Amino acid sequence: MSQPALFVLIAAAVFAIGVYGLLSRPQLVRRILALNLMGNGVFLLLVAFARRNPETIDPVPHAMVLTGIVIAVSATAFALAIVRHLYRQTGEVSLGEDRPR
Amino acid sequence: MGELVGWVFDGLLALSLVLLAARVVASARLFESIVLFIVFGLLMAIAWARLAAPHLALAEAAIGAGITGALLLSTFREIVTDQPPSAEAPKVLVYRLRVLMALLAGGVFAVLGWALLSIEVPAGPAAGEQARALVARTGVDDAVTAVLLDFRAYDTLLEMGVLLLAVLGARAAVAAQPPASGDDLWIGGEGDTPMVGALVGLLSPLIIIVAGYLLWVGAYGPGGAFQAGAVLAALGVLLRLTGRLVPLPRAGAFQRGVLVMGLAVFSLAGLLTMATGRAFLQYPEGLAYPMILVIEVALTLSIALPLVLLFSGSAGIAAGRSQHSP
Amino acid sequence: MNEASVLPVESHPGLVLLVFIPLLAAILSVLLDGRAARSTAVVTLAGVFGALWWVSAEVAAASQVRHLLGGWGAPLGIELMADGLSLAMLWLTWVTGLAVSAVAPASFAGRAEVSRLFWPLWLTLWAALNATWLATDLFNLYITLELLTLAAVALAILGGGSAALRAGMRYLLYALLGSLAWLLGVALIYAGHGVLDLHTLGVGLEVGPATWFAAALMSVGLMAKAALWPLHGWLPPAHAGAPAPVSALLSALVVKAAVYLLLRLWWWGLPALTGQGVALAFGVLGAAAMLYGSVLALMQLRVKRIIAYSTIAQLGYLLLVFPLASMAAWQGVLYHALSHGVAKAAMFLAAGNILMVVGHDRLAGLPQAMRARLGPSVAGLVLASVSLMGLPPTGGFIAKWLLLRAAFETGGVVWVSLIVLSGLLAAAYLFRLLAMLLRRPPGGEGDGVPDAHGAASLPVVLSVMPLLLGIVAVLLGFVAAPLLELFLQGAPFVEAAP
Amino acid sequence: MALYTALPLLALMSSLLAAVVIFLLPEAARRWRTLVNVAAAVVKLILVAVMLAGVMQGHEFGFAMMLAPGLELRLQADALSLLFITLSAVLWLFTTVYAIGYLENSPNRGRFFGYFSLCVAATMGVATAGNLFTFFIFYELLTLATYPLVTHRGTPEAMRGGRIYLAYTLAGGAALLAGIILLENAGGSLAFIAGGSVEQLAVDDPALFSIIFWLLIGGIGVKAALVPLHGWLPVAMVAPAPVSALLHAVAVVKAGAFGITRIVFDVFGVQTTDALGLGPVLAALAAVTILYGSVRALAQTDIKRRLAFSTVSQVSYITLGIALAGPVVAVGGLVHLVHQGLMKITLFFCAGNWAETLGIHRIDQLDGVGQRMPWTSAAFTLGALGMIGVPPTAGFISKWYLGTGALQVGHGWVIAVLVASTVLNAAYFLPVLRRLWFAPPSRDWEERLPGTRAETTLALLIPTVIVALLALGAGVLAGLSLSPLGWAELIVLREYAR
Repeated sequence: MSQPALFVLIAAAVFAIGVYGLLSRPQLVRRILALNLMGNGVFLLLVAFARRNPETIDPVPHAMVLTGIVIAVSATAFALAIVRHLYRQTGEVSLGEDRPR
Repeated sequence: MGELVGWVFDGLLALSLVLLAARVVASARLFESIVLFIVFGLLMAIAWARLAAPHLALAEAAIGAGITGALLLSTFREIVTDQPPSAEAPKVLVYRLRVLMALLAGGVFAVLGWALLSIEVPAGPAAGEQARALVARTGVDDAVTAVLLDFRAYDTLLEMGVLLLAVLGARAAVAAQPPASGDDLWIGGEGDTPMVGALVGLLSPLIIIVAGYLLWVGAYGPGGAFQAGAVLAALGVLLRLTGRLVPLPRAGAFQRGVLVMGLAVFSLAGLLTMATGRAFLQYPEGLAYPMILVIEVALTLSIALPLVLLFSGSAGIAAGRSQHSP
Repeated sequence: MNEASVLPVESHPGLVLLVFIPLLAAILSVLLDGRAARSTAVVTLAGVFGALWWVSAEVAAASQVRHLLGGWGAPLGIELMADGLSLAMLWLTWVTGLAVSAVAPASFAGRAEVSRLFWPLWLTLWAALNATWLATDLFNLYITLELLTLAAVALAILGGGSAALRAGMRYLLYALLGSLAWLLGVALIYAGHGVLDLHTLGVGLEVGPATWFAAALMSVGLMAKAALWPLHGWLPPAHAGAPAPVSALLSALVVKAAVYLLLRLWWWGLPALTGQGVALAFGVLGAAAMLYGSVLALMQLRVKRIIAYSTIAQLGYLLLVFPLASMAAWQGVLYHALSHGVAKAAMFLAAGNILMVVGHDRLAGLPQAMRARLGPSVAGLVLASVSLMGLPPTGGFIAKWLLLRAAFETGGVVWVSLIVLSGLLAAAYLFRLLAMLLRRPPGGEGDGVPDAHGAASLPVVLSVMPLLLGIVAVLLGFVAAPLLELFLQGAPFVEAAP
Repeated sequence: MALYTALPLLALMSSLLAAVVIFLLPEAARRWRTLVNVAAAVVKLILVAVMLAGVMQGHEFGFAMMLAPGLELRLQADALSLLFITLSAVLWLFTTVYAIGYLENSPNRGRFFGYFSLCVAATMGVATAGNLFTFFIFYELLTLATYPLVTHRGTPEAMRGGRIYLAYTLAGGAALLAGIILLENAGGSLAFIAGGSVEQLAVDDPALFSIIFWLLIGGIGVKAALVPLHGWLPVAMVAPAPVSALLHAVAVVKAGAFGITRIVFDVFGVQTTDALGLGPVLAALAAVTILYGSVRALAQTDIKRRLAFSTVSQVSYITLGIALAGPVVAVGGLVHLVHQGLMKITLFFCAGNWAETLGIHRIDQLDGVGQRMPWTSAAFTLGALGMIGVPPTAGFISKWYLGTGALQVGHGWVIAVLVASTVLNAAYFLPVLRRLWFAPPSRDWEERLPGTRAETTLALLIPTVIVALLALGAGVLAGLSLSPLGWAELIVLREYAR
């Protein structure tokens, strides 16, 4: 198995673990962590594929991942801000059912 | 021999990544999950390096592990209730659901892995080949920087919008609350020791120099606005942690300017090129490098400030008390 | 439809302006920190209108207009492209934007911080929407989707209170999951094909398991963002909990962006995959959304919830273009997107007024709403409802007619019954709402004298805007011929021989 | 001259404009509203008169615009349209005056008269529709405009009546829509052409065209109250008396009967309808309705409910006449469109007068009312005798033509139906007349309008007397060429000329 193939599979595994985490852990910070894991899985995938041809490394996925990392931190920061304020207001850190009043 | 070592290293790295990811999800304690996630990020940085992506290694270490980790930890500090798993839902149901979810995730892994391994190298005209072939026609030598600031500069520009939205969004979360008096904002710097002060005093100029270097080197090799911005942001986080930057409920005009500077400079540069009869952000011959450099400087600051603000959890920041206050 | 004979105009500046006028306005509004919001909005609306007019003229002449950003062109660079479909959405965005910009100052009056945040968020959202309508690059679309998500969620939580935060968080989680699914799909596409441009991808597409999986992932991601059944759970609390102008934006435009991309992805990017199986799958999903959304709308006790569930149902119509796959269906879906957008904006703004004057939006309390001089709002609500039900003489009716015609042409009796049934359900849940407005208030004799208190508390612009939008929804029933002529430029179907 | 040929549009707009103005007027502007109402009614009457003269001279009136690709809004005035238009324009004037008097001092009059005018505008559209598409638009608009009138009182009972009305008519509308699009899809023309236009197509695929026919008739039959689609009509009795007049005489059931005429005459054609074997079935259905309605009317104790079941029965005379393929019987059906309208509106006005003046709702309260309210009771007597078909009333003319015409085309059984119906009519009307004139006054009533010098308000009395005289005149003066009978003969001549 080549190095890119190994990391491609690892990427798939990390993504799948993220999916599991997202579904199974209702605590919001954990969900955000799980989403980050999934994101990292995709990033790993892109970069591993960029290295399929050992002589020529594809710069486009690298740029995409760099962009992706910044977007991921933005989304994470926003999500965490909501979590913090939700906690301040309700003392809860998970969503529960949607209850129309 | 070197190859074998490489193999073993990659194998261990891969295994650690998977185990860490699993542990992040499975750990009963949120704090442990967060710390493990930061470790995971650091290992990712090593993986990037192994995969010949030094740009990413830098960015991941600074942003993926550093800033994200700091954000997570500061959130954790606020929401101290680390709910035990039993509080989440009735146990039998959870167990059955979890089996189902695990099956689903396993399915995702199987299909994804199968699909991935079935992919062959594309035959047609790929973007990557063109990018490498045409780097010489841009103002920079580094292919990744060329993609980020020339070939796909529009992506980078819009991405600055995402960062800006995160800051505005965080403020929206505050605005949704009863009026904040400002004293619920965490000031930081508790228990500051002289040692910390000295360290910060030493580190600050150093970090600024590193950031400047990263910015400048981006044209030729690994580095650029993102990495530089992230490093600057790390400095900001450090200063905020030690109370040298304090939160403000409102951002002043200067800070608002810095916040949108990257976006504004980038957009205006594009509209300027368009005004001269070219396509949007089609740099004129010879002016490409200077234009890119100006844009990168603006981007660096406009990346650093939002990250610091997001960490600070406030609309603005200001220089705090002096280094040696008790 | 003679695409080959006319060369596309390369790098038309109008496309860039459509994105950057609102973006620069957003930057300006951050700098000004809430000052001069009205003038900024006016200038932006005028500017975008001009650019839109310019681009429309070009599209009418040349069927599509492009801009090669950076001068590179696909597959290396990013392109912007406008055709009839883009124009339809761009104009809908403009009209909705006009209405929302007009009511926002009055709607957020007295809430300085909310107002300060609203303008940059909304203007960025506008830029992101326009960028989405024009984008052809899959990774660029990932970024515009994230822009949309962050802006939309931030706007949705502006309403305040823990319920809004909770709803926003739920929305954010779904949307981020959707983004990641999209991104993973993009990664698979890039790995397999080396390109990110939709049109380049669509030409000579070789289909392997990875491409199929990528298409499925991207579709699921978009479905989560479009609140298509069964990934709709986030929509009702988010749309019902947001401030009225925001609900209008979310319902009329933001969810539609994801459906729009679904159409772009399958009919432009992956035409080779868009066969019978896919068509049927989307048809079934659309049908499920139409029926489920309608039935749940029938069960709601609050006005905004009814409208929100109606959005879930109405979005299902847009998927019918997959199984019906004809020019008539395309016309119908396009027109449905437009009329639903306008009608929904009218309804949410009207509901906002009811909320503001009556103090709540519970159905049972509505008879009082009539007495509080909500006349124009209620009239707008009525007109918009008629359009949503697909009754004449409205835009919704034209859309339903075209869809039914397509269903008879290609689909057969199942799709016909679905459309008819869904229309009747819409009538049922909307008349349930309208009937409340005609009912005599319990207790009071309803002497027809409106109480002055309500009239005083509602600014004219708020009061009139739902009516104006409702009138637009009706007028859409009369201008379909010229509009469709423009919006069908570059359609993926050709007119069936008469 | 464009204005002259567009007279159908102007006639429609006169009511539409009145509706809009009335909606905009404040509730308290009673005089202005009255002025607009009456002025619009008079203006329309004049426009209709001009058209009437024009059509007699062979002028053609028409207006068309494209609403969507392949969908044309077409208004035209032919002989059949004018029969209906004239009826509704004349009756609208009297109903308006009557309604102004009837609703004196009741709440929500602005809303009432707005929808009232809208309702008549829709009726104009139904009457002048030049194709099925246009017909459908106004047919649905009629549903929408009448709903708030039916529920006008806002009581739980009224809301229930409105709900049932909507359920029937919207479902009917859906069937009609499906039928129209199926027809279009099968290659049929939607245009109304004397003698029909689907002859060849129907011969090729009789099964399909039978389905289309029943979808169309089923859809329209709801408004025409064909059994078993009549259930809404008795329930809708909760509406105020002028609304009942509108439903039973001026607009709604008339639109249904008129629509059936259009389908049989101008879409399928009499020959094709007969060739497909559809005519006799429709006639049988009409016959069943006639008998069923009469039997049910017999059992009602509430005046308005008895009248409502009487309408169910009487309207099917029209359908019966249309369905049997013969010129004379067709004249009988068409002329009854007018005759039934005149007679039934008289009866409802009388019922309204009794209710408003003396609070009488049940038949057993009518003892001796003839002495207290002679004019109203006389009018009622005229109407009732007409309904029974006593010579020389209008009802007699209708029945005579129906009977002799049916014999002519070999449908002798119709005579039996007519006789049975007449006996039943007599059975449920004569006891009422007996109570009115011959029973000793029970004085089991409450004087609601003390101080009125005449037997009731003039605004109520004068329209009642006039329509009663019109109903009488239509029978006595049937020999004139401009009488309803003369006009009906002209229409049939044109239809059978083919």
